Amino acid sequence: MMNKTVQNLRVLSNIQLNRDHHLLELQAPVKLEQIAPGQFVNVRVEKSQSTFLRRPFSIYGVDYEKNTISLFIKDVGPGSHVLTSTPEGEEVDVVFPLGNGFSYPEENERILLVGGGFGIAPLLFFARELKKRNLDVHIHALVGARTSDDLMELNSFAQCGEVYSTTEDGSHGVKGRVTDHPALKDRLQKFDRVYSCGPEPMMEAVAAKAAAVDVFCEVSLENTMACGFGVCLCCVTDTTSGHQCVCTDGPVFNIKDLKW
Amino acid sequence: MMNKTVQNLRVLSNIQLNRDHHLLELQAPVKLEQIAPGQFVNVRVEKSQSTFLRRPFSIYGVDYEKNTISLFIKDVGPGSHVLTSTPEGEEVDVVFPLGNGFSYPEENERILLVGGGFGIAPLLFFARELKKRNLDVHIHALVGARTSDDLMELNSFAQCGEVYSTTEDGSHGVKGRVTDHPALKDRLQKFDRVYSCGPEPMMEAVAAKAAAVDVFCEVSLENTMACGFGVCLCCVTDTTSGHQCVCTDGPVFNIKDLKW
Amino acid sequence: MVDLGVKIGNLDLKNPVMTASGTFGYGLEFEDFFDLNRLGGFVVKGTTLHARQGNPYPRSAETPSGMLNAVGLQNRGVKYFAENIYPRLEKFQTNVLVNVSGSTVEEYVECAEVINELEHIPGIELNISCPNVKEGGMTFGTSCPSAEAVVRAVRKVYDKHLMVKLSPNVTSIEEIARAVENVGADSVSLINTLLAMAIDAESRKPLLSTITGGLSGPAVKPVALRMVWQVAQAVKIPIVGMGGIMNAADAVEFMLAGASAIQVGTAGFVDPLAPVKIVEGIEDYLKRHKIESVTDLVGSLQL
Amino acid sequence: MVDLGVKIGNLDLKNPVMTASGTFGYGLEFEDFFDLNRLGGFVVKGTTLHARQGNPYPRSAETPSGMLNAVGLQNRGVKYFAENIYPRLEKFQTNVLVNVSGSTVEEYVECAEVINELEHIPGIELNISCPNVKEGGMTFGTSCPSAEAVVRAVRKVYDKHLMVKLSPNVTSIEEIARAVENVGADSVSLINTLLAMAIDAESRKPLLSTITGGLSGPAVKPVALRMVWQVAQAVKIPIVGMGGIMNAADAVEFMLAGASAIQVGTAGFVDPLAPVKIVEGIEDYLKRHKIESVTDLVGSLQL
Ligand SMILES: Cc1cc2nc3c(=O)[nH]c(=O)nc-3n(C[C@H](O)[C@H](O)[C@H](O)COP(=O)(O)OP(=O)(O)OC[C@H]3O[C@@H](n4cnc5c(N)ncnc54)[C@H](O)[C@@H]3O)c2cc1C
Ligand SMILES: Cc1cc2nc3c(=O)[nH]c(=O)nc-3n(C[C@H](O)[C@H](O)[C@H](O)COP(=O)(O)OP(=O)(O)OC[C@H]3O[C@@H](n4cnc5c(N)ncnc54)[C@H](O)[C@@H]3O)c2cc1C
Ligand SMILES: Cc1cc2nc3c(=O)[nH]c(=O)nc-3n(C[C@H](O)[C@H](O)[C@H](O)COP(=O)(O)O)c2cc1C
Ligand SMILES: Cc1cc2nc3c(=O)[nH]c(=O)nc-3n(C[C@H](O)[C@H](O)[C@H](O)COP(=O)(O)O)c2cc1C
Ligand code: FES
Ligand code: FES
Repeated sequence: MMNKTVQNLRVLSNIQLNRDHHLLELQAPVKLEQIAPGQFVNVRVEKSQSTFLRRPFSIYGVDYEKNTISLFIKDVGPGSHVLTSTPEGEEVDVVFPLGNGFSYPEENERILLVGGGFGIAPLLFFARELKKRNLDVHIHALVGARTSDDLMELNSFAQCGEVYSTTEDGSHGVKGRVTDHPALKDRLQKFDRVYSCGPEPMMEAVAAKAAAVDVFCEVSLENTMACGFGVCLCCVTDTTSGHQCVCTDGPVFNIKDLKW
Repeated sequence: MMNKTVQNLRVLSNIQLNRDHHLLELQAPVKLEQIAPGQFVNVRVEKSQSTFLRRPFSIYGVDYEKNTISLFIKDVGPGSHVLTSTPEGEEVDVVFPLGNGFSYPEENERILLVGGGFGIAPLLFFARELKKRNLDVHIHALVGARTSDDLMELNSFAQCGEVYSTTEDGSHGVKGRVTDHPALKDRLQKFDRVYSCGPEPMMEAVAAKAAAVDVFCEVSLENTMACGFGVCLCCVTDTTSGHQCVCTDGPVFNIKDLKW
Repeated sequence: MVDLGVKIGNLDLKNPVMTASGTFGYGLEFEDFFDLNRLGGFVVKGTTLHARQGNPYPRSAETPSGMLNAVGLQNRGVKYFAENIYPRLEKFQTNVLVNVSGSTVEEYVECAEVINELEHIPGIELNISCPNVKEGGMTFGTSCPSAEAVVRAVRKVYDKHLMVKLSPNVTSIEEIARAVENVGADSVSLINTLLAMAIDAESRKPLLSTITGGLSGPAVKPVALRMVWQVAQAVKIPIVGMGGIMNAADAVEFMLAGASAIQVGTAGFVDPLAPVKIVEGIEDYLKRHKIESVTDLVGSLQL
Repeated sequence: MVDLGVKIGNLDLKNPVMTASGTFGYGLEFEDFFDLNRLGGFVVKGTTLHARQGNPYPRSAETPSGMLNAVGLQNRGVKYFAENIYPRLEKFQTNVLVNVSGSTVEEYVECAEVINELEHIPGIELNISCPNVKEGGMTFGTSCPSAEAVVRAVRKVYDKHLMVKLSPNVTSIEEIARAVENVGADSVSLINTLLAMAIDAESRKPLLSTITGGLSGPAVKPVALRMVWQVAQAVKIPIVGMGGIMNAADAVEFMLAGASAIQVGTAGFVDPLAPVKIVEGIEDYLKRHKIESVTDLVGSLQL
């Protein structure tokens, strides 16, 4: 695993995916070592008067040959806005890699990835890594969104396995929320592991389903962070062993350890 | 005279003059009314975490036909750096016009403009206005700098009248400071008015010379400002009638009123 | 339509947005920018019995998300104000308050007496919290007995609205607030500036002629909010909140914490239109949240 | 060559840069970023006699040029520290101080007694200024008698360097500083966080689970500098300054105001390399200004 480092990464490309999502590919000046899906970066945003602290983003992909890291960023406020507006060639100051990744499944296991919003970022990285390593794992991905316009990266998931979707307005896939999809509602026992990342209510609903049928389940949390590497104790979540830091003990947690 | 206003001005052009000086031409969305040489603007710099207050800059020129205002900016710190790096097309938030201009000479008078650094900005604006108005005034400009590389706009001044220069290393014009130039040292009585803008020690030296031979002299001060329009009382200078605001009572002062 | 009107004791404000003393001159300087009648009120600059030259230059310094000032109450004295400035303020259809300071209790009292006679001035803001003058000023506002003494004395001679402006440079601002409430303050306004300092590392000199000065701007907002919240738990009289308010969201936060009205100070330097934008922004906020009256915001923080 | 060494009482620091308690974990988390031995010292997180869970999430909020925290001294207690963490800190060739808190004088004393036995811990920083715990904490640091009581009691049982960390939430920090100096403090460190608050206007809720919390970062620097300056006029023991130090210029400012050493806190979140960059920056500054020893900076503000 790669040690934590602070580096200026150069924006190689900045692609707008839809109204408010951008994909940034960042060139690292140092050799990237192994980074686990689920790990994240913490980015400094100097060109805004309201971004004193860094902004955390999941790692969306690593290209060890090009030596690049990709981020999948939704423009929700000043920090993400400056980042999604960064032109190619400019540098961004990044602390990475932070936190722990998802646990790998065993051979032949069937796994279900349940994502919503920018929560698909670490899940897609995970799916691609599993695929790349040629592990004999059966990957199913369930992506939920409000409308079909908000669904992203279905094709990318499709390259790694089966894809399902739900939309609240029924414009694509099953109408409703992810928990209304048969994969979660009826067939969950058929999976060995469920991994989820997205809005907290979604993850809680997925966790409840998994707990009900006693299926292994990991979720990736997004608590507000001040440092991102375990020194401030601001990002805690309540676990069966007390307050734990989302940044260093997580962001990936087994739901057995959470007090949900 | 134009009323004070807050406007977003669009950068029409941003020309680098030398290592650290830029010329910005800004397009106003409102019709520009009469602006006096010596008046200034106050610019907001949002893309920096260390520029809470606005930054004041002399108006370097106004094109009433194109409806543009020009600024002559030296990159000395975060605010001026962001401004000199602003690409064409971007907008800057500007409060203008502020303060009072230089007093106009009478017909046939001989005037001497003494400038250093970015202090030449309001003086050149003044010279051009006098020229444009076809007033029968004899304009002489004396520009001082450290080296010939730091001398700027001599040609522009030359289009308005006589130009002299001094450099500390003697690489151009008279070797020494402006006060070593014969125009100031020996021939000052030949002028009806002296106007000066530049580093404060330079202006004080010019003022001392002018006072010695009792020649009319106006200087343009650059005290630190918080508001720029007379409400905070932070920018005061000591005058014969007490503390006066550089932003509203100045920035142009007759040296008779200053306690230099 | 939403109702923006608020009452601060016997003061009727068409909206909760005022501007802060020392940051708004006599208001007239802002007339190019907007119609002052759009404000709930404004507080003119710190006024004293006798004229004061204030402190030497430099009087200001920029700091992270804020600024220091050490103006030191430069003003031409209350008589000059009454004779030369006041006539130009009579035309305004909004609440014009005068901020009053002094070095002794007697000076406060005499100054208040003069202002009591000015028909179109519905109230004074008693500044017992200015960190930028050598005698009096802040020292009145940092202990209960001295705060009580000056408020009690002014209350005796001043009939109209008496707002008392509190210093944040204290261990317990609630205690001072309770003390001035007990001796007749109609409202409290807070916070004045935090006593602070800036140094230029290169020249090794202080950036202010007075070494220390008052910190204002967004940097102090979290401290100001906390103090408004604490004072709201401690007193029954209305609170006017300020300290770093830059936009309508900031203003709403102060009201949620317990302020009935707010004042905009330093923001006006950064954006002269800030005060009116805040009036408009509060109106938008109320519409968006389907709140009928701005008074419903006051102290309505959800715990 | 310039000399970066400073002495804080009987503590020898290779340079004046330490890191601040609660912002540096146990140091170990920073080892990926730089060699901790490059620091003059570091202060490990707030330690109490018994384990504490700290406050519920959310515990932090971003504010203009700063942040609020309400961690509430989460730690596993001094015994756990002595047995499990301390052995991993022994290897460091720099001053490792433990920040000690308590709810009662007895807790402070017992905690200090345990640390007194740890050979490689040359001192404690007595935190009488934490705004984030219900009992004790800051209340000890906001009045002279209680500050004296805890310092006097700890002094009796603690032989090594006793640094007392002062609260900025007081009317007169000089008085508290003098009080703790009189009862045996070897040095004072300041400032701890300013009690503050943040609200989300949209949800109408406080941003911290505890409603109020502690403000740190560049926003507080002007207040911290002022307090260091005031305390420097009031006491003879060395001062360790902190509050918003982001770079070497900030550090130099604190030393000019009277601090013999400084601590870097929140800056480490924004730039984990800040502490070492500050060491390097101070060295550059001294060379540029042709100052031989960093101690020549202390209190050398030019008035
Ligand atoms: C481990 C982790 C991984 C993340 N991965 C991604 C990702 O891959 N792509 C992506 O677009 N976003 C991701 N986020 C969320 C991202 O950090 C926030 O959207 C961003 O910080 C918002 O900053 P801003 O300045 O744009 O908006 P702000 O104005 O700061 O906030 C806008 C909204 O975002 C929320 N927010 C602010 N800071 C955080 C924070 N630190 N954590 C969670 N929510 C916050 C605020 O409550 C507010 O509702 C992740 C967060 C965490 C903790
Ligand atoms: C009336 C007036 C007219 C001016 N005209 C011009 C001009 O035409 N062209 C130009 O390049 N500059 C001009 N200046 C100076 C310009 O305002 C400063 O260079 C600028 O504010 C520096 O900002 P900064 O963020 O780049 O640097 P900072 O880091 O803020 O400061 C860098 C240096 O500039 C000094 N400085 C900062 N703010 C001010 C201020 N408000 N006034 C004076 N000095 C300051 C600082 O003391 C420091 O030495 C003028 C200033 C005034 C008051
Ligand atoms: C330049 C300046 C001058 C001030 N003068 C006064 C004054 O005369 N009387 C007063 O009570 N407060 C004065 N204040 C304090 C403000 O009224 C206000 O309390 C403080 O600035 C906090 O609000 P803000 O952060 O919105 O500016 C002054 C503030 C500034 C910045
Ligand atoms: C997240 C966080 C936790 C803190 N915990 C402690 C603590 O346990 N003990 C203590 O004395 N100070 C604590 N502090 C205060 C800092 O040590 C320091 O005094 C303060 O943050 C000001 O310095 P800064 O602005 O450089 O951060 C904490 C500060 C932060 C931001
Ligand atoms: S964000 Fe600081 S410990 Fe997790
Ligand atoms: S800068 Fe505010 S009065 Fe001149």
